[in-house]
Amino acid sequence: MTVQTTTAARPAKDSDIDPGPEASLRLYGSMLRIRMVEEEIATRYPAEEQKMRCPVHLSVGQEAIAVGASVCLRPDDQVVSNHRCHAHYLAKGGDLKAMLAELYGKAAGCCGGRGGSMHLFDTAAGVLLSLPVVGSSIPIGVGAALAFKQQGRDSVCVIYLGDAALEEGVYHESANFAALQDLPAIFMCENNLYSVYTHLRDRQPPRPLVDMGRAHGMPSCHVDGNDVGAVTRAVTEAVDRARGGRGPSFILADTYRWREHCGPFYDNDLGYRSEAEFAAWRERDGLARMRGQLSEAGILDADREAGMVQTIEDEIAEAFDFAEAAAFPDAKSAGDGVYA
Amino acid sequence: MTVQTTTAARPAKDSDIDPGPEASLRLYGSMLRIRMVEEEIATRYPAEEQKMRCPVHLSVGQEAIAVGASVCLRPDDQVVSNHRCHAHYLAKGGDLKAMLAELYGKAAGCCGGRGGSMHLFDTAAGVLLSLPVVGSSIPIGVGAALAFKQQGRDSVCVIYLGDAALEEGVYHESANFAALQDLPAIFMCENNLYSVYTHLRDRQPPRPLVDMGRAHGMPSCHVDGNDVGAVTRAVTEAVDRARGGRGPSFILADTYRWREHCGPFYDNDLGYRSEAEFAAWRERDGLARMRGQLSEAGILDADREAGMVQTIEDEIAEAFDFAEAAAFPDAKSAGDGVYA
Amino acid sequence: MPEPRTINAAEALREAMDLALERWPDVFLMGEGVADPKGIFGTTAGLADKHGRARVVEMPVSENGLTGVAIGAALMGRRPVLVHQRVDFALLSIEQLFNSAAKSHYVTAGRHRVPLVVRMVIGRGWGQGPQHSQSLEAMFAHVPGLKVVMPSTPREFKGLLLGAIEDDNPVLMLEHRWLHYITGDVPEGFYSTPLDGPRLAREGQDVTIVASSYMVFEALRAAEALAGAGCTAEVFDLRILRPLALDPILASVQKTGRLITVDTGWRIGGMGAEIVAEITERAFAHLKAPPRRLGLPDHPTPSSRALAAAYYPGSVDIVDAVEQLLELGQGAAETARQACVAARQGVPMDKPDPAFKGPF
Amino acid sequence: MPEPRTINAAEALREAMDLALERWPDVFLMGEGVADPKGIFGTTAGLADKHGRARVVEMPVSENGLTGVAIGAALMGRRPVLVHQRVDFALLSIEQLFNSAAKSHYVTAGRHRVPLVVRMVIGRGWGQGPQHSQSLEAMFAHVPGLKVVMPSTPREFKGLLLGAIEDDNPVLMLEHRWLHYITGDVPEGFYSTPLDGPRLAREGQDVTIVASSYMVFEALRAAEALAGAGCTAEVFDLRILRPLALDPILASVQKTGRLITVDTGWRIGGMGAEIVAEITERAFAHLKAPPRRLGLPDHPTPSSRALAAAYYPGSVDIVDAVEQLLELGQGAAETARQACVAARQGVPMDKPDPAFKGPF
Ligand SMILES: Cc1ncc(C[n+]2csc(CCOP(=O)(O)OP(=O)(O)O)c2C)c(N)n1
Ligand SMILES: Cc1ncc(C[n+]2csc(CCOP(=O)(O)OP(=O)(O)O)c2C)c(N)n1
Ligand SMILES: [Mg+2]
Ligand SMILES: [Mg+2]
Repeated sequence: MTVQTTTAARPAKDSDIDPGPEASLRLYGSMLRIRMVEEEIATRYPAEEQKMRCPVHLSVGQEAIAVGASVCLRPDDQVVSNHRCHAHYLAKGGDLKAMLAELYGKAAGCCGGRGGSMHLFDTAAGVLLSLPVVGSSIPIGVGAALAFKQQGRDSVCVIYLGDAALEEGVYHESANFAALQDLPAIFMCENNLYSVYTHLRDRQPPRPLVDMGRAHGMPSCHVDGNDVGAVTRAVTEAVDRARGGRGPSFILADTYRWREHCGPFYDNDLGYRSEAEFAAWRERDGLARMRGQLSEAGILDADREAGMVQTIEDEIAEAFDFAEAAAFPDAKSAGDGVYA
Repeated sequence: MTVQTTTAARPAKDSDIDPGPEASLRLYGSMLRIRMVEEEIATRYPAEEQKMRCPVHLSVGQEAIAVGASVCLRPDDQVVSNHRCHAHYLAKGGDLKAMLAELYGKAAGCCGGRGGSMHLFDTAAGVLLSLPVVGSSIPIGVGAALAFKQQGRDSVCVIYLGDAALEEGVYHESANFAALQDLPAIFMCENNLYSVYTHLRDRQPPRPLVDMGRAHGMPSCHVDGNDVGAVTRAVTEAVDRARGGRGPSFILADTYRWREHCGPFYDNDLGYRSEAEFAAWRERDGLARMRGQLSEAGILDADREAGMVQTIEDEIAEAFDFAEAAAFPDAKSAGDGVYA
Repeated sequence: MPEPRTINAAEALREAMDLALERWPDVFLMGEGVADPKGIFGTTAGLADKHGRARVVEMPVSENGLTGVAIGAALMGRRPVLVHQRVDFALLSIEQLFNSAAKSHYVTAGRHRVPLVVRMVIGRGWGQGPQHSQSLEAMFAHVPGLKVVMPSTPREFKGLLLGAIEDDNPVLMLEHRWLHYITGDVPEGFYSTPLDGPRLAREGQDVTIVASSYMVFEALRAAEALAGAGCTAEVFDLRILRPLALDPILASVQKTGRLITVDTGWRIGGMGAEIVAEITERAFAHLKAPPRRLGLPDHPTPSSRALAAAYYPGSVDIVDAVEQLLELGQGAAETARQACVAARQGVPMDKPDPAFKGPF
Repeated sequence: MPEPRTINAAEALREAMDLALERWPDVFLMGEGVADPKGIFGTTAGLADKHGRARVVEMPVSENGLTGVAIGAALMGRRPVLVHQRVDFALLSIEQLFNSAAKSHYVTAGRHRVPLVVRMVIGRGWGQGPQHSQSLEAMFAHVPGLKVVMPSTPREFKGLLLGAIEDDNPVLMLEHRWLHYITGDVPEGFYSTPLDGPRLAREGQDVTIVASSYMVFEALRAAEALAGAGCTAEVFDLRILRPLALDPILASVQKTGRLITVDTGWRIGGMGAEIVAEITERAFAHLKAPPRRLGLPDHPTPSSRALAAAYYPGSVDIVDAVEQLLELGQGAAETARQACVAARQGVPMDKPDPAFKGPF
C-alpha cells in the first residue's frame, strides 16, 4: 500500500525514504524490543502468583505504527495514548522499568502503582499520558498542541487513537478545533478492524475511513500500518507540516491486533474473527517484513539478530527483576496527593 | 443555487418540480403565516406588561427550510428541533394556540407552561420535541427513526440542526449510527452562518460544510435554504430514500437569521455582522422571492395576498387572545408529574 | 411464583432479559458488546442469536449519541435497555440522561414517557484503577425524573431488571461487578419486582444498617458476626435510591436509635449523607448516638492492590462503626472482627469474596 | 489592599480576568462567546480586543472536546479559564472533568497538575426552564480531585476567580446569574482570595445558617428580619464546597445548637445533606433541635413564572425554618416574614431582587 495524501505534499527527502542501514536497524530494534517486552508480559502474566494484577492490552502486531511515528519525533514532542499504550510508550522512549513496575502495582511504577497499564506516561520521554476511556486522550493531545502554539514552540503532538475512537464525538470536536486553529497535532488512527470483539462493519457505515480526517479539512492519508517505512514517511510529512505551522494531519494506518483484546492470550477461539483473517494478517507482520528486508539488503544477518535479541532479553530480564523486587506503595499513602 | 447531490438520484417527478398553483399558494401561505406569527411575537414581546417571559429565538428569514421540508412529510413523520423551533413547529402543523400559550407560561401551552419557547412539541402533528441544548435533539431524532425501522413503518424523521450543532460530537455519533443502520433520518442543517454572535469561520475550518454528511457515508446535498422549491426537491429525494429503506440523508441549507439571536429585536448594532451582509441576505428573502414568482406566474395578485394576510391576521389575533386569556397553571401543580 | 433454583446474578440478568425480549415486542437491548461472544460478562450471552440483531443491537462506541437514540426510541414507544460495561463510560452521556431522559415527562406535563433502562456496571478489583471503578449512584440519585436501582441478590437482579423494564420512567440500574458472580435462589419464569423502596435483609434491635449493592453482603456478614457478640443489627438493602422511600428505615431507627449507612461510592456527598440528614431530621428524638456513614475515602481508586485493599469498606469497618455507637461486651467487637476476617478465607482483597454465595 | 469601589460582580469578574491575563502569561480564556460583543454577560467584555484572540479564544460549540483541550493545555503548563454560559452545557463535559481533570494529579502520584478554572453560570428567572437553570454543585462536590467554589459578593467574585487561577488544581466556579448584577465594594488592583473554607457573613447566637451563592443574600435578609424579632442568626457563606472545611461551622453549631442549610440546588442529595450529616456526627451532643435543610423541591425547574415563583427558597422560607427550630416571641416570625416580603419591593419572582446591592 502506498501513501496517498490529499494535499500536494512537497516531495519527501531522500533520507525520509531510505533512512540508511543504522537507522533502519534502530527501527527494527525498536519494534523487536516492543514485541519481546509484550511477549514476556504475556508469558509472565498468567503465572500462578498473578503478580501483574491489572488489565493489559497488548499491541503485538501493531508495533510498526508506534515505531514509525516515534522515529520522527523529538523528546520535547508529545504523544498521547489510550488503553493499548505499551508500544506507544516504549517507542517514544518511555522507561521500561517504570512501565513494568506500574503493571506490578509498585511504587516505582510511572504512576506509583496508582494507574496500572492503561495510564502509562513518561514526562522526560514526551509521553504525556494514556487514558483508559476511549477517545478521552484525543482532546488532551490537541490541548498540548494548543499549548505549543501559544508558547511559540515548534513541538508537535501525536495523538494515537483506535478505529473505535472515531465513533466518539470527542474525536470530531477535537479534530475540528485542531484544524480551525492550525494546531501542530497529528491524529494517528490505528485501524485494527475491531473494537473488543466487534468488527468495524458492525460499528460504522461503509465509506473510506480516511474521510474522518478529510471532513475536518485536514490533509489525510492512508498507509499500511504494518509497513514501518510507510508510516515513517507519512508522519515525517505530517510533522513537517505541524512544525511549520501548517496545521494538523490525519493518518489512517491499517494493522491488526494478534492477541486477545485484553489479557495475555489469543482469543480467536471466541469466534468473532476467523483463523483465515488472523493468518493473513500474521503474514503481513511488520516485524518479520522488516527483518526480511534488512536481511535481503544485507544489513541484518543471523549473528547481528542474535546479538540484538540477547541485548533486549537482558534488558527485559533486568527490568522484570526490578519490577518484581520493587516495593509496593505504602498503604498509608493511598490518600495522598489528591490535590496539588 | 441548485441541488447538488452526491448520489445518482432518480430524476425528480414533475410534480416535485412544479407543485401546481394551489400547492404553491399553500407553501407561500405557510411561510407567510410563520413570518407573521413571529413578527407579531416580536411586536408584543417587549410590551410593557412583559407577558411572554421566556427566551425566544425567532426564525424570521429562515422559514423556507421548515416549510419546504414539511410539505414533504406526513403527520406520522416526525421532526425534532432545537432552540429556534417556531418555524419547524408551525410548518409541521403544530398548534398555534398551544405554542403561544406556552410562550405566555399558561396551562394551555403545549408543555403546560413548563418548557417555554425552546421546548415546543405537538404529538398529533408529528413534532416530537424541541430541546434547548445545542445538538441534543439530534440523537433523539435518530432514535425515532430507529423506532420506525424496528416497527416496520415507513415514516421518516427530519432532524433540524444549526450550523453550530455540527460542532457537537453528538451530531457525528448520531450520523454514524443512522448511516450504519440505514435509518429513515434526514439531517436538515440550517446554516445561518452564526452561532449567537460568532461567525462560522471562527468555529470551523474552511472546507465544504456538506462534507459533514458525506464523511458518514450519507447522500448529501447543498441547497439554497431561502428557495423553498430547492428545499422541497432535496427533501423529497431524501424522504423517498428514507421511506424506501435506503437510509439517511444530509441536506445543507444556506440561510440567514434576520433578528437578534435571542429576543425580539435586531442586533446588527452589536457589530458582529455587517449591515451589508444583512442587506444582501434580506435581498434573498425566501418569502419575497416566492411572492415575486407567484405574482409573475399570475397565481397571486394583490387581492389574493390581502385575503391571505387577513385570514392569517385573524387567526393570529385569536390565538394571542386565547393565550392571553388562558389560565396560568396552578402553582400547587408544580411538583406533579415528575414520574409517570 | 415458580420454584427457586441456584444461579448467579449474571445468569439471572440474562434470563430476565431473555424473558423481556420474549414477552414484550417493544423491548430491545443495545450496548457495546451485547452481541459479542462474551455478552457483557455473560449477562447478554446468546440473546442476539436467539432474538436477532434487530432486537439485540450492537452499538458503536458512542455513549452519548446512543443514549439519545435510546431516549428517542423510548419516546416513540419502544422500551430500550442500554448497557455500559462501566459506570465510568456513562459519564459521556450525562447531558442526555439528566436533560432529555429525566425531564421529558415533567416538561411535557406528563405527555412524554421515557421507558428506558440503563444498566451500568461498577468495576472493582484486579487493578481496575480510577476510571473503571467509579460508583456514582449519589450523582444519579440527585436528579429528579430518574429512578436509580442497585440490586444485590440474584433474585433481585432478575426481578428488578424486569421491574425496571416495566417501569415507564428512565431507570438507571447500577450493578456491582462482583455481584455478577454471587449465586442464590432465583425463581424460574417471569416475575418482576416493583421499584418501591428498601428491602429488610435482616431483623435486629440494636442498630440499623442501611447498605447498597455489594455492601449489603458486607453488612450481613458484620451483622452475623455481631450476633455472636450479642448485638442484633437490622440490615436494610436500600435497593431503590431514587425515589427514596425512607419510611421503613425511619421506623427501624425509631426502634434501634442508631443508624449506620454503607455506600459503594464515595462517603462525602454519598447516599449516606442524604439518608443520615433526612433520618436525623425526622427521628431526632429517637437517636441514641450520632449516625455514622461508611463509604469510599476521599480519593480516586488506586490500581495497585497494595493501595486498593484498604480503599473499600468491609464488614470489619462496619463492626468498628457499631462498636462506636453502642457498648459491646468485653472483647466482643474483636471476636466479631475476627469472624469477619475468617469468613474471607484469605482471598486477596482485589478478588471477589468466594463466601458471598446464596441462598440469600 | 487598595481602596474599595462599588461595582457589580460581572465587572469584578471582568477586572479579575483582565488582571490575570496581564499578570500571568500562561493564563488564557476560552469559551463560547468570550470574544463576542456581549462577552459572557459582560464578564469578558473587551478582553479579546485588549489581550488578543490568542489569549481570549473563541470556542466552537464543543463543550466536551474543548474541556479536554483545556486540560491538555493545563498539563503542559498553561492556565486555562474555560467559561460555560450555563452549568447545564457543562453536562456534556463530565467525563473530562471527572476522569481527566479530577484524577490526573492523583493517578500520576502528584507528577501531573491541571491548573484549570471552569466558570459555569447557574441560570434563573425569565422562564429559563428546566435545562438552563440547573445548579449542580453537589454533583461536582462529590468528586475528589475537583475544587468547587461558589462566590457571593462582588469582592469575592474577583478574589476567588484570581485565587482559583492561582490554584494548581482544577477549580469549578459556579456563578449564580443573578449575582452578576449585585454591586458591592471591590478593591482595585490585584488581590486573590485563597480557596480555604467558609466565610462568616454575620455573627449570631441562636441558629447557624449555612448558605451558598445567591442564597447567602436570602439568608442575610432573613437574619436581618429575625434580628428585629429578637433572634440572632449566624450566617456562613459556604464558598468552597470542595474540599469542604467544616470546622468553623462545627464551632458555630456547638455554640448555637441549631443548623439550617440553604442550597441553590436540589435539596435531595444537595450540599446540605453532607453538611447536616457531618455536623450531626461531630456535634451531636450540642444539637438542640434536628438540623433543617432548604433547597429546590424535587422536580425540574418549570418555565412559567406561575410555577417558578414557589420553586426557589427565599428569606421567608428561612424564617419558617428558624421558627421550627426555636421559640420566637408571639407574632415575631410573622413580623420577620413581612419584613422579608417588603424588602423585595414587589418585584416579580422571575426577576433579580433589586435590593441585593452592596456594600456587603
Ligand atoms: C468510553 C468508553 N467506552 C467503552 C470502553 C470499553 N473499551 C475499552 S477498549 C475498547 C475498544 C476500543 O477499540 P479501538 O479504539 O479500536 O482500540 P483497540 O482496542 O482496537 O486498540 C472499548 C470499547 C471504554 N474504555 N471507554
Ligand atoms: C450545549 C450548548 N452549548 C451552548 C448553548 C448556547 N447556545 C444557545 S443557541 C446557540 C447557537 C447555536 O447556533 P446554531 O446551532 O447555528 O443555531 P442558530 O442559533 O444559528 O439557529 C448556543 C451556542 C446551548 N444552548 N447548548
Ligand atoms: Mg480497534
Ligand atoms: Mg447558526
